[in-house]
Amino acid sequence: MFNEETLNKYKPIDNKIFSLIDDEGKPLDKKWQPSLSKDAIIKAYKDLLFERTADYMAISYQRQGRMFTYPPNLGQEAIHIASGMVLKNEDWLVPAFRELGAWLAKGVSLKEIFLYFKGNEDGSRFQAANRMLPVSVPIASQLVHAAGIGYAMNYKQEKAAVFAYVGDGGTSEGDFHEALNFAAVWNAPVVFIVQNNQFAISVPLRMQTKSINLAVKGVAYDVPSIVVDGNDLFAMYEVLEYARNHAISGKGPMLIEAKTFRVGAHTTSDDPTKYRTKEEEEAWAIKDPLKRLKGYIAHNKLHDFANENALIAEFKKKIDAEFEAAEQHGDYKLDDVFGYMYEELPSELKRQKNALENYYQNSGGAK
Amino acid sequence: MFNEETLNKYKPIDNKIFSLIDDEGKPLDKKWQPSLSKDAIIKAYKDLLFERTADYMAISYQRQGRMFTYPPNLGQEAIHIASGMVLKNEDWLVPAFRELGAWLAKGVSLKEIFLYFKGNEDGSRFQAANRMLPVSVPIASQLVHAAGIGYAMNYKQEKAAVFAYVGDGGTSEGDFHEALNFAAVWNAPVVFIVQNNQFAISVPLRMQTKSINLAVKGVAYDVPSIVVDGNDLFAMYEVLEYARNHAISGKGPMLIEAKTFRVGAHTTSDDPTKYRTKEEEEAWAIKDPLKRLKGYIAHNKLHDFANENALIAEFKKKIDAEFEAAEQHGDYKLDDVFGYMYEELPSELKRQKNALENYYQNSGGAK
Amino acid sequence: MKVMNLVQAINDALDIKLAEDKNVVVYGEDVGVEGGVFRVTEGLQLKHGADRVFDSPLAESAIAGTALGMAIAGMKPVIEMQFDGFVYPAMNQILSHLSRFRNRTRGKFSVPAVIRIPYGGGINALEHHSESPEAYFGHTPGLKVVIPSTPYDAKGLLIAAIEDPDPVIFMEPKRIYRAIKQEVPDEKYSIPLGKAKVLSAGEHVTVIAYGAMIREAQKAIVLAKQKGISVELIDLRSIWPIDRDTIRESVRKTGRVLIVTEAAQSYGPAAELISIVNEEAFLSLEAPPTRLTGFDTTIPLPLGEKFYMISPERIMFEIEKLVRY
Amino acid sequence: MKVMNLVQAINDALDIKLAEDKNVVVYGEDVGVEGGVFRVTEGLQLKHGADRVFDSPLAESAIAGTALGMAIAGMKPVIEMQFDGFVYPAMNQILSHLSRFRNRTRGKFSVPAVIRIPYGGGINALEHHSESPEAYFGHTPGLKVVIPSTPYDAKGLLIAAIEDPDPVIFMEPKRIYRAIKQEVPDEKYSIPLGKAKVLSAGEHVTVIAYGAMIREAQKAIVLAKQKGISVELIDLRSIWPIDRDTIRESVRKTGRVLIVTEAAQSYGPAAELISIVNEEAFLSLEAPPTRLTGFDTTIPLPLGEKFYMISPERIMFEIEKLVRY
Ligand SMILES: Cc1ncc(C[n+]2csc(CCOP(=O)(O)OP(=O)(O)O)c2C)c(N)n1
Ligand SMILES: Cc1ncc(C[n+]2csc(CCOP(=O)(O)OP(=O)(O)O)c2C)c(N)n1
Ligand SMILES: [Mg+2]
Ligand SMILES: [Mg+2]
Repeated sequence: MFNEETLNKYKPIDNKIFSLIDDEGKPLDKKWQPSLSKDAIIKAYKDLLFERTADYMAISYQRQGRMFTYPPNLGQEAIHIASGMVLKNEDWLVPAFRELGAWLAKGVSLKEIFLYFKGNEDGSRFQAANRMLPVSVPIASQLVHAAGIGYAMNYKQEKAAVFAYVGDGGTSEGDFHEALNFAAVWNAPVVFIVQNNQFAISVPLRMQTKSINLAVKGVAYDVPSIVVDGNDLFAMYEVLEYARNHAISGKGPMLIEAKTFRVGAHTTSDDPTKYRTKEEEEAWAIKDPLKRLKGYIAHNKLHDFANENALIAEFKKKIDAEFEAAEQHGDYKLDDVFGYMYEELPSELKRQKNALENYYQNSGGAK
Repeated sequence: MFNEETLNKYKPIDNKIFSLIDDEGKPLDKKWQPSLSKDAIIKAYKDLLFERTADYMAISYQRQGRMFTYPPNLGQEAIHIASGMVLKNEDWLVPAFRELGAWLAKGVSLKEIFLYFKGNEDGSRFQAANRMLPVSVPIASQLVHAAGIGYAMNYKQEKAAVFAYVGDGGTSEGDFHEALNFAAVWNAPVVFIVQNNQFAISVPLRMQTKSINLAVKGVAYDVPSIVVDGNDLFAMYEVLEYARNHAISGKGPMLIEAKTFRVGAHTTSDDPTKYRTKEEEEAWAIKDPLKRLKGYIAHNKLHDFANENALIAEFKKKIDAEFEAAEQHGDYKLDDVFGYMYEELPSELKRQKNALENYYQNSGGAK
Repeated sequence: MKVMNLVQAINDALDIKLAEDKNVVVYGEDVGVEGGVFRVTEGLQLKHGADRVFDSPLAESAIAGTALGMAIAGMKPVIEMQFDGFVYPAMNQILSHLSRFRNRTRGKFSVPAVIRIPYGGGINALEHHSESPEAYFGHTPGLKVVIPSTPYDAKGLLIAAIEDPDPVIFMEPKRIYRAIKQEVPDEKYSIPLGKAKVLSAGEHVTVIAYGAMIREAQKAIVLAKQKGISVELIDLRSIWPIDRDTIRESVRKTGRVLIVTEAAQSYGPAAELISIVNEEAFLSLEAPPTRLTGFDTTIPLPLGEKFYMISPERIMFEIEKLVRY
Repeated sequence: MKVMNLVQAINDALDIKLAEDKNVVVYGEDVGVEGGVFRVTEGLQLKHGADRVFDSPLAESAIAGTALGMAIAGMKPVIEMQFDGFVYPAMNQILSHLSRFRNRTRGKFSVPAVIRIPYGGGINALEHHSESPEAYFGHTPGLKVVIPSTPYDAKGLLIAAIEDPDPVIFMEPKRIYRAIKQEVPDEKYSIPLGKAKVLSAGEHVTVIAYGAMIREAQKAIVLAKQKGISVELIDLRSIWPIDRDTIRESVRKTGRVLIVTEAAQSYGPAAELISIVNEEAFLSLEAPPTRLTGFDTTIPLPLGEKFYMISPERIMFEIEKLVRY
């Protein structure tokens, strides 16, 4: 079990990676036992499979021209599913844009995600997801929000953690620095999770920073930091669970570098063959998080996978239904442009809206 | 002597401070011998005394209402004088705003400094100072300029270093982070010098960051970093000299935390009694850099201080002459507002300038 | 009622809101023990505690961004940018996030934060300490931008800004921080955002200004009166939204309008006001709507301010040109 | 001569300057191996080397700020902001430093850097990928701001921008990156900054636009012609400085003017142009100078663009109103 002692002994500069199972899913330490029940493990497996299926479906909807873009999560799902297992209803989720499984666990619907990538802000309302922020497009800018929320949690004496995500590329932005510093100075209960998927679009990590890993960056703020095997669901779960407790028990922020690989394209508009090699992709394929978790389950005979095709079919039906719901979502209206800018529509916006309505009335239908 | 071995053994996280002489000016290690000649040491002493005298005079000019503000250097002069000893003509100086002695060594005239704090941009022209940037008011923003200059030095294969300064408060800004990262990735020959004078205006260091010191922040970028006794001229000189060689020999940037204390006010508009204690000030008074250097010189009988009053009087005369020159500097002209915005005055600016001239011609003299 | 200057009136507004609403916090560089470099927050930490009035690390992007975080978590942060020129590192947070979070989340999250910025020139300061960046904010959808010119307005507008459910940029004309004194009610009151104020009624020319330029305009009006010119002076107070009604009414009456702002001319605040005048009162115009503004130059260091800053005489000169047109 | 689209013409300009001047470097996010997310820098790294065309870490403030450092050290950096919305983290460097270094140092240092920014909406993109921030730069003294609308102009203006001794913001209308093809000379040529271009002569109304709105305006002109309205179309090309001469001449002739810009209305680019029209041609005006602009709202996600983006029909509607006034 990952505990305070593990953390205290850990020095990011040594560049060790916290991992519990090997590439086949076998425990690295034979004595290790997961702190998760059998049911929880099976559920995690299914959730991971669901995220992956949703991703494939999303990519294909996008290819059909039914969404304008989509950023695949492929290969990074263990981080998301483990996050979802740890996140409580009262916790905050401050996303970057590539954590689908965690969002779903928080109560976001796939319909909303699809709606967003169809180009409708209604997809960021997250009706059933408590304390879930919208996707943050400007890289790393969301991290300072997390620090502010953390201050509020302390101030209001709420025992709730803030889970904030960023990519490896995002660690270069000034806001990464400012957020970690503020969170540390304020002792804010923020768990910063860097998904180090080796690339920022086409830019490989070695061109992003010279540091030995990304966790060492926490040293600059006296924030306890660790490199975790992001493709190992058990490792991610244990560290995140520990970090949440650390945060809510008044010990302040933690920084977790989840080492992983972006198996797919950056977004559906990107072509990774331009900037990375087959060998690189193959080396990481061996570490696929789904395969490793499946391996663990198989070795321990927790589940048989006989019905997997049926399960995937069921997932697909569900995902299709969500996509269908997104397609059936009401029309985008003029009010959707103007209506949410302020609590009350200011006179100036009324004027501008009226001018457009006046045009519509007099233009004989032309847009 | 500070050398590669010293640096390799040094770990910022251990929070050791590199110091060569004690508070009385006695070598901490009896075997240590300065790498500076006797003449160089005496010159350093006189330069330090000159900087201090200039500072006192500047404060008093300001009190007389003859400059609109002034940021004293008192207590931090060893850092500046040591910098000046190391800086070569081909090196770049990228100032923050509190490094007077280094600027003078680079060829800036006191007249220019006074002119600047009288409110004339001519004071930033630095006529005789090669590769010296103007004061940077937006905190930490100058550090990215240094990284860019460093890239240019590599690109042009010039063997020249960039000395870039920032305060302890400045390490919280995003630009600090981005600059160190870029410099490291580009292997740029930049020596980053943090003058940690314990305060950012009224904000003490412990409210600025939780890190054990500021040098550890270099770990985030794999930039060799060290805490140096900023009130020990010898320590500063050895480390800066080493860092310059490190930079120009293709080893990239270094980060030097010079630990010191701002003895005076933040600027002449500030009153430090509001936010710090007499005890704190007294504890640091013992470490005064001038006193310590004088101690070293006295112990080693390199110089007798019999003529010090005469020396100071001579300094004052010189400083007064510079101030006089600043007062005699030509009038601020309308062209000084418009003439330097672009290489060629654009038509739009001509128009605006003409309008004002037209007003002057028709207003009967009123401004 | 006490006689207060702007600094005291703003301090009073903060004090009242801190006392009344536990969700209000005040932070920024040197606002705690020091009470702010202009002493605007003086005494507030002592009175309300260091978890409610405090110094932050020196990083404007984080100051603005954490305010968003606090605000969506139910607090009401009032943050200070130490000087106008130091808000620029926070532009991404303000332009991309504070102004947009409500719209982005379809009203699920709102950002009731206030960003206080002492602004403007004429105070003998270093570069970056004399800027007038209001047009950048006025051009940014999702913000409200407010600039008081008197202690009375400052208190009432700041209280309204703090109570507003959306982000407000509250710009304080530092040049007149201590120059204007006025009786200010002890109790809480608020002045609606978005409403201009006619400071003096007149017949021949409308002058529109705000912030520290109001005082200069008032001096110009005295000069004008001496020449028999009657000037209507509008204090805009709200930079966005703009009170078109007050402008329309005045310009339809006078037919002549002069806009006076310190900010750089091109794409500056005066241009927007001239456009509004065209939209609202074109047929009444008897002379071209005119702007007297800062130049398209960096604001010069103190010795150059005599050229840059707008004097009552220059305002008067433009008023006369308009009347003679 | 080759037929080129905007992307190719810009690539060609960069290629020529890289080949000609060793001090030119091109960097930014993904501009190296990837050739830029819009493929504008495609092939340049391979041809000119990875020390001249390269990827930087993901940090816009440093991208802009290091460009200043290189520029004052004798280089000519041409940097790319990946999208319009990502220039905001660099605002402090651009507003406080790049635009001011020459003035601050009384001409000792100059900053001959170019900041390329693909900008504008109508491309079905995420938030922050469709912004029109040109007014922020136009309002910032010390910058020049250029926006081409054709491949020919793009090449000539970019070459002029790179050769200009002062910092230039070069904004590329990404919506028409590949939409417009044109013969472009192979050799080097440059087009002076600060000069507008009359794209079509007309009698009844002047339309002023730039960037992607030119194409929409041209479609509107066809509609207008069908109704017997003759429109003079001015492509501004230079957002600062503005070519007052061309505007004056046209509006004095037509007496009616419509400004079409995508950017938000309040304190937006159109307001400056309306002010200039007032200053230059007040007595010729037969109708209020009119603006057709983006709304004071966040640019909506793709499904909302049908409301936000300006169609030829809407331009035509305003032209007719002006003529009928
Ligand atoms: C401030 C900013 N600059 C640039 C971009 C364009 N952009 C989108 S994603 C991306 C790379 C992000 O890389 P990383 O942080 O590693 O996250 P990943 O995509 O790998 O999950 C870039 C440059 C942006 N969204 N925001
Ligand atoms: C971006 C920015 N924010 C705020 C300020 C106002 N300011 C001037 S000096 C200063 C404190 C600087 O502290 P530090 O970096 O420690 O340098 P020191 O003054 O101690 O030398 C502040 C906040 C500024 N100049 N720039
Ligand atoms: Mg990545
Ligand atoms: Mg300091």
